[in-house]
Amino acid sequence: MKCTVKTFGITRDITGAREVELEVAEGATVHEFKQALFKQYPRLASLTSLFIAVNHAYADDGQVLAAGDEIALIPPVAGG
Amino acid sequence: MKCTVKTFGITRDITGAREVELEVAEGATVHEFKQALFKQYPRLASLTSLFIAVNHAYADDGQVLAAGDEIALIPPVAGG
Amino acid sequence: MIKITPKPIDIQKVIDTASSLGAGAVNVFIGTVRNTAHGKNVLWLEYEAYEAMAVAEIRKIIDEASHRWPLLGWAVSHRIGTLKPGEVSVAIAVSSPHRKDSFEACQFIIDKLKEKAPIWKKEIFQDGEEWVSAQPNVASVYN
Amino acid sequence: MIKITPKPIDIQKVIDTASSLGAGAVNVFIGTVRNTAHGKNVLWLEYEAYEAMAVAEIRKIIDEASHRWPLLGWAVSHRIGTLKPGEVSVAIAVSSPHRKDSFEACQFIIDKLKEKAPIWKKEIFQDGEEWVSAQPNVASVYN
Repeated sequence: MKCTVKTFGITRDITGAREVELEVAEGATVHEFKQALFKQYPRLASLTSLFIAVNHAYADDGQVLAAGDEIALIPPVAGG
Repeated sequence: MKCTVKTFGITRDITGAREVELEVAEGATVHEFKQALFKQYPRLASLTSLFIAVNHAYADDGQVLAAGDEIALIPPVAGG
Repeated sequence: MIKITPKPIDIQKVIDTASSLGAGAVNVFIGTVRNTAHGKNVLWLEYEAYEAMAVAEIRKIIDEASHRWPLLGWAVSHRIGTLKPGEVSVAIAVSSPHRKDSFEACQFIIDKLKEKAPIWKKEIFQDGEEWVSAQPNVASVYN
Repeated sequence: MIKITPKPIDIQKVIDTASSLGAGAVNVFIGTVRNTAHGKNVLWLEYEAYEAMAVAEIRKIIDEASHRWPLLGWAVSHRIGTLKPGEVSVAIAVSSPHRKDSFEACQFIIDKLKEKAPIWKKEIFQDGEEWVSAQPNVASVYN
């Protein structure tokens, strides 16, 4: 399935876009999603950390993605 | 010597005045001052605490009073 | 800035006075009049201060806080006179490069101010009034 | 009130929103832009947020704080966009009956917000720029 992925902070600079598209298998986990992501954008693997948000919440590696999920890349946060 | 003593809070209610006069010996200590004070105003002895301020600072019982010192009664404080 | 004032406290001014371009953090403590005490409705409070000594004691507290934490700015304003529930009785602001210091220093200052500053308050209830903390085991002195 | 806004933060409004007639204490944390980082002058910062998720994460933090401390009111406002040194990036206010709880809860909220809220900042220096904390052992990425 095709995921539309929001990017923020340094992940937007690395990918060069506010949203990128990534092809993963139906029923892929967040872990599998990240593997596909790092293959497409190797520089993302060099970040201090990279979390995946699904529907506005932090997702565990084991969470299964569904079509229509709002997916976002969360590089190290620095609010405040 | 005659001391002029400022009163605050409940000590003003007890003494009934913003300033009271108290006669103590030349070279009297704060401890001796308090004894004379309690004799003149016994209800002051019932307070939770009573500190004496001399020239805008808390005074120890052993501090010697001098003519012209600014003396004040400091009942339990409750600022903030 | 150390201020004892009968006028309403301008909190933004307290904050601005404490702020600094080198600071990443400002912590502000605001004391407000509660509408109840000892389970009774508070109509209003009367605050009074021994002003010259209060300023001197607060200055000592600030000096001690400045030695213990890397403060870049600070301000303390304490109101006196008649205050209704909800009104601000005290505002303290401190700034520091990092936030932990600002929290610790601000808490130290209000704790010490309450312990040392010669300021008093009388609670006025429907059925009486009481100088707060003045007498042991007396719920309301002037009932 | 949880607000992510490109406009200057109205601190008095944050405080008023958090205040309560039953509260004796309001603690306020204000984050401000420092004029230096890594020993270099900061020209300005660019803040950005994943807004819907930031609001959701801050709400979880407030819920947890409300369970741990007896809060009577609270407000969080975080600014995004371009901020110069001295400007306010975040303001958090909480009120509680007694002061210790207000300090602890406010510190908890800012600590967790910095850990969890999806908000990023880029420091702009004379000679480069850097997304804060994004990469290990990289002093400035885009020199």
